[in-house]
Amino acid sequence: MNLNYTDDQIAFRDEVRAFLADNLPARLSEKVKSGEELTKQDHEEWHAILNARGWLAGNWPVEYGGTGWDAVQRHIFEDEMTKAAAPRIVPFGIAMLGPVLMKFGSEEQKAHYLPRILNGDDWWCQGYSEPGAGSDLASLRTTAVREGDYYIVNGQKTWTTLAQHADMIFCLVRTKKEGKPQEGISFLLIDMKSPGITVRPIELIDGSVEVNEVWFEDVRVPVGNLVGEENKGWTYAKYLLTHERTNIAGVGFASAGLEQLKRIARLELSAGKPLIENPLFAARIAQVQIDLMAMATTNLRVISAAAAGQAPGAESSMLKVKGTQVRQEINALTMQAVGPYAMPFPSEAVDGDNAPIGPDYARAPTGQYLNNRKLSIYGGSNEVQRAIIAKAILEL
Amino acid sequence: MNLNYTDDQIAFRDEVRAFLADNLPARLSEKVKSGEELTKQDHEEWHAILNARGWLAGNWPVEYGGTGWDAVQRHIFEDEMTKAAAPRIVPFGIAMLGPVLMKFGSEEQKAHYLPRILNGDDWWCQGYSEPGAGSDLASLRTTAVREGDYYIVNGQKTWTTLAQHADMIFCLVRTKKEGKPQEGISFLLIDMKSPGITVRPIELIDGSVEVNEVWFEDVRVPVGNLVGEENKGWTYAKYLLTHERTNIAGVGFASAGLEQLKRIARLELSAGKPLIENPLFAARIAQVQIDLMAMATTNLRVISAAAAGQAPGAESSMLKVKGTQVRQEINALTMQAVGPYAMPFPSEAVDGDNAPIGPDYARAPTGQYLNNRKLSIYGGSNEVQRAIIAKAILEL
Amino acid sequence: MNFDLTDERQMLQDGLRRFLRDKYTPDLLKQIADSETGTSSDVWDGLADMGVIGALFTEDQGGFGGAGFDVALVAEEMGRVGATDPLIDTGILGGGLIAALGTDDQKAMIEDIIAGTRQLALAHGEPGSRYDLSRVGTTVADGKLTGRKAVVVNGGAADTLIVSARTFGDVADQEGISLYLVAADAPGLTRRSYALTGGGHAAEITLDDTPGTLLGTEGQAFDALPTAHARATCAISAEAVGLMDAIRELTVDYLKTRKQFGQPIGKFQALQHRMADVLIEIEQARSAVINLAGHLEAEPAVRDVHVAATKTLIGQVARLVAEESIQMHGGIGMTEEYGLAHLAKRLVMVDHRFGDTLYHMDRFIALAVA
Amino acid sequence: MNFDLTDERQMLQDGLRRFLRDKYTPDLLKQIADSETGTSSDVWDGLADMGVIGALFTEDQGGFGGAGFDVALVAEEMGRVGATDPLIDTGILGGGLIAALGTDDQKAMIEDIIAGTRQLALAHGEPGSRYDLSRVGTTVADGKLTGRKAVVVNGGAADTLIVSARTFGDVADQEGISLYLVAADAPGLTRRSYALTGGGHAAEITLDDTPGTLLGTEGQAFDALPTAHARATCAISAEAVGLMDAIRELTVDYLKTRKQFGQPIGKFQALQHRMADVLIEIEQARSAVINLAGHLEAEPAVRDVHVAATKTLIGQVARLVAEESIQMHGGIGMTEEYGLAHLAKRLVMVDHRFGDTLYHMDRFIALAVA
Repeated sequence: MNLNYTDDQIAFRDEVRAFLADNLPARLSEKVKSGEELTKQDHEEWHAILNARGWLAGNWPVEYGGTGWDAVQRHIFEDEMTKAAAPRIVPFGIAMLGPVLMKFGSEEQKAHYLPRILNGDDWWCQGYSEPGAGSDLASLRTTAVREGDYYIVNGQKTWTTLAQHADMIFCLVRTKKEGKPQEGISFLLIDMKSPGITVRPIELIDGSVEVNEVWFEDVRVPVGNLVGEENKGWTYAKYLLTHERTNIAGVGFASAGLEQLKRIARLELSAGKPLIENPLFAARIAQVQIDLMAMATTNLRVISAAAAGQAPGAESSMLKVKGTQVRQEINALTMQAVGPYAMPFPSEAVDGDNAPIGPDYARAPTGQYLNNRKLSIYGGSNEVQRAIIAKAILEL
Repeated sequence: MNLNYTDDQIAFRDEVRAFLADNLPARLSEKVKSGEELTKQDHEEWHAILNARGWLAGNWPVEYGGTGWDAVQRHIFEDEMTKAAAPRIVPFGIAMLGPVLMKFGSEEQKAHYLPRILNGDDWWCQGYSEPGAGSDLASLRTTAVREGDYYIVNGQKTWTTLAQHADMIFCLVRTKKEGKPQEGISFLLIDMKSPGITVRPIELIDGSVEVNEVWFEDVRVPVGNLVGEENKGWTYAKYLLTHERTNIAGVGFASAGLEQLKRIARLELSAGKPLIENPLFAARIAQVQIDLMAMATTNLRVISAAAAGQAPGAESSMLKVKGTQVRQEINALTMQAVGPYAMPFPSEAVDGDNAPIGPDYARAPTGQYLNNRKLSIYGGSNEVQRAIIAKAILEL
Repeated sequence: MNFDLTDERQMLQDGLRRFLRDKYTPDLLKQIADSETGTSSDVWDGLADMGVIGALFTEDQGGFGGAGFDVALVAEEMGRVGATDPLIDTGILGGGLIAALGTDDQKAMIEDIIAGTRQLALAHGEPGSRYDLSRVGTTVADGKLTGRKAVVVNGGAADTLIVSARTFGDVADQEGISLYLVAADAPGLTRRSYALTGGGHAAEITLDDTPGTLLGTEGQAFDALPTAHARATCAISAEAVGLMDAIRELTVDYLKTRKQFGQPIGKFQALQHRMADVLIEIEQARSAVINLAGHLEAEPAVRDVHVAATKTLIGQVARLVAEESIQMHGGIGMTEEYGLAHLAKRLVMVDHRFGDTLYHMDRFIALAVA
Repeated sequence: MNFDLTDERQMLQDGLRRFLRDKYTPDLLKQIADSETGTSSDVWDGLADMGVIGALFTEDQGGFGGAGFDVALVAEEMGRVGATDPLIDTGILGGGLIAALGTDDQKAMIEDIIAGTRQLALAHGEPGSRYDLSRVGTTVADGKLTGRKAVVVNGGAADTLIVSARTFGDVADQEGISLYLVAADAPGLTRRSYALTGGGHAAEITLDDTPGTLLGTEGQAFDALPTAHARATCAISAEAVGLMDAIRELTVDYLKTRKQFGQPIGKFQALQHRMADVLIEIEQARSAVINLAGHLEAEPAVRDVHVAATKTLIGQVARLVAEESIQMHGGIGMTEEYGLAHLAKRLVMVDHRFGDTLYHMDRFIALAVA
């Protein structure tokens, strides 16, 4: 039992830290700190910098151009990225599709798509959710009917994050209606420029536009774009879901959020004294800090087990729930900390064209609070996670 | 909309207050304040004093020797009783059985039992719960088989409060096995001195002995002791349950508990200052006080509607849940307030023979905390109440 | 003791509820949200015609109500539809302060307010003053005001502003604060109006040697502020209860219709129990508002205990209701298009006016615990 | 970074767990509860034989362990069966203070402690001192002590007491506190031993001109107390996690077997979700103990942040686990006879030793927030 990093791990951390200090553009980290939305170009710029160093694909093996890092190294890298306020790596190509292609894709698919992901040639998005099928993916209704060398795809996806930027989408589609609902699902790669695809942005509660509805009307997809076998898509989707679960606790985000909260609470005055000296507010900060300290160690326990080869199980469900609770509580406290200046509508307050309303640090918290309500909804809602815990760990 | 009592109600309150000041023995109120268990003789003494004034049966009509009070008067009376630290009126005869007999009992039963309840001739207990049938009364297994002029009763009841003092028990028994489980239940009055009855006290987590197991082995009960019709007992039981629900919020108990908590928090020193001046502890007190202020008004809203003739519905379920939350939180804070002196086992700390361990006020809180875990379990657990709310109010 | 509405109030409630139900269509909400001022003159005229603005004033003041229960009734109905009309700003704060402090000439303005032809705003808070009522740094010399006022709700649409300024004393002193009536188009006054997260608009206001007319006694205006804020707190708390009821209805409906794993999600016991807890807390909030409304005319020491208790509880329950309702809706609850978004945001933002849970918990401790 | 046990610790854990599982039958628990001292010499001898007491001391001190992870491991196993043996009092507090401050002669006592032939208790707290470590009113003159000591756990069974007294300074000063070794049968010493809610016994101790032998430097003993308490806090926190695991097992078993409305109550979704939340919090508690154990030898400023964080969280989770488990059991969970009662009470009482959630939250704010 030893809570400290090994010498090698410390050396690696220092290497990452030095790289970020030298190569992360200040313009990008400023945007991240202020909660401003990043443009597609911002993301591409940052991906290219990481790719040049060979560090874009932390969860890919070396043979495919990845880093080959173990779970602890990935944790260290993510931790340093968050501390440096680096933009997060857009997960759809790297973290999600990549592992699926490596395990289930054809040689052609691997040779074609994997380098394009690293090079930024293809921007991917994920077509899972549908209206009426949220946490219940098995009731999926988008269909793909084989006609010669093509699938004809019809249906609708929703909550498709950053689809407005995407070149490609990986989709779950129904290829068989008989049998158990999970059985007739296939995993298809679709060019977003195909005729018959319509993307409609969904404005979210904070005024941001990051998710979309995507309609498919008689979209023709070459059969070569099927991943693995027809009707086996559910298996690949589940495999992907376990990979999506890395860094599910969001310890780095929470730590950065806690620092932001404390910084604001030191600057805001209440009855003439820094808000952080108000005992009741200090206690709320203390509570979330104590929770975070424990959660960070739970996270390391899971990572350490993963590095030793154990598959992440229902423990990640526990991390998901606690992680979202901690982050949402930090968001709520930060919004409370800025007082009346939490009231301006985020898009007006954050918009860079006008002079800021109120202090600089007051621009982001309300939007972050509202936007991060999603944390407990997506990626398997917290209710779904509790059901997993009850079933898999408690065996109830 | 008017939150104030009418002049008549104020006059009534003053009358009750004066009566209690003159007639409540200090010995009894001291026992109540210190959390000491009352003896059977204590209860009988207090019942007799109230009965002499005609105030023992607040929920009975005048024709049966009750007060004929409306819901607001009953509330005022209970409120003053609590403020004066009077022993609570033992509910089994007065609050529970009385209304059932008045509505469903025969003339003989009414003439015989009701005066005996008022005079203290019969001490009643309630035989509802059985092992394996807690909130789920319909799965009751104690049987009563008719043989001539007698029912032969066999089975077991549990959680029978104060059965060790009781002369009589009103019981739900199964008289028919066919049909819906609720349908074969009858309501039977049984003499506790009957051969075949065994009472075994159950020691509770706080060391107190207030509930019992009661066994029936071929107990002969005259058929004249059946209330109403055979197999209709479930109807009478439900009627009784709605009557049990008066004062379900326990506002008076909560108010008295809050006063006790504040008194202790003023006396206990933490880092040399009264505990009540610790901002974090003060905030916990404030929270429960704020909750109680709102709950007291919800309670008055329900009472006021009841006085206007509306039947108490699922609102009483809301009061039950919130009431137990408030009281249990007060108990927890009070236990916390006494610090290390919460540790002595209640029965040792409260026992009057030895000198008290620690300050006088430290004797009761741990026992109260432990004992009042029952509040959210009995009288329909808080889970059952939530189900009622979801069904009856939300219609989910 | 009586929790029924009087006949007059019952009539007002029925009429107002019907009016708002008819008016506040999704289209109107969107139109208001997209407008320059965050208000609708059509609705405002209707409210005035029905006597809703007048219900905020006593008969002495020229109105026909003015008690705590009138304020609560009107605000709760407004909340029920997520209305953003500036009743609190024009009626309770603006009109209330003029009624309390004004000369007879100044009080003539109340007639216009009740008739719906005048919009007011209280420009009191400043950058950094947070919720502290006595923190005023705006200066005044020869009746000319200089300073900055922050998040002045309805400040963009108001034709008349009530501006606080410091005549003497330190920045946090209660003594030395004066109030002035300032025309929105007065020289040296600039305002930047912006949309609020909870709907409606507010403005940042800069005063540079801007002329104003004294309202009340010079340097002695502070005492009127807690009273005006108590009434505004009662109103916004009642509005919050209206919002909670609307959100609860929306959420329960959704639980009944949305299906997952083959049945309505409202059949899932975990959600049922949580929704029951939400309902219990809404009833707590409702009772807290009754407590405050019933003590609004009590002596300040008693009234302020209820102000602190009620606003604390309202803030807590508001967060619970908003967060649980979004969570139970799932993704759809996150979209701006769906009706929940506006209601939930407006409800959450209640905690950022007239003192939040932290501010009022501290006040409650000072007033009622120690 | 490594969360696996070393081979030695794994062996200790396996052996200890087996020993305790075999020993701690319901009969033994009842026998201990009914005993005069709240201990079992049989178990104690067994623990000594297995080297469990020695695992609390470093090799320098004559033991074979002594690190935070050793303390936590042993205590967690004790908690798992609800054991009440005074390892904390005799080993960590008594033995630890002698090891830290004692002369060579005094340190010889440690051998007896490890061998299980000596029982100690720390008589430090006084009526009214609550959790404040520096509040000592007991006086000393010519090596004779006079005063009262409160809730001295194991004070009735101990043959040697470590008693704090004030040599100089004000009642709350850190400077001026001395420690003395006092024989339990010393003249002028009276003790009243009583059973504790969480099992085991404590004593109220009165000293009237009672002779003692100085332990450490006169007036300078304070600094040793936070270290001893940090170690004791680590132990009682780990014990709490053991208790939580045992309670969780009992509750999950109950949920699987107890039927209501025709199915096991563990099938009810509301209970499933609540139990999942309980589990999540227990894992938080486990991680908090790892944090503290891993920093127990760190510099005091770092160590004390973890002491405060861990004890706060443990107190909170303890209450949740105890209350939820009793609630899910229903009536049976309220009975003294059923195994849950002892475990739940012992768990709740953890908050009343070495500072409660309030005390440690205040400490954490001072050390790590501001």
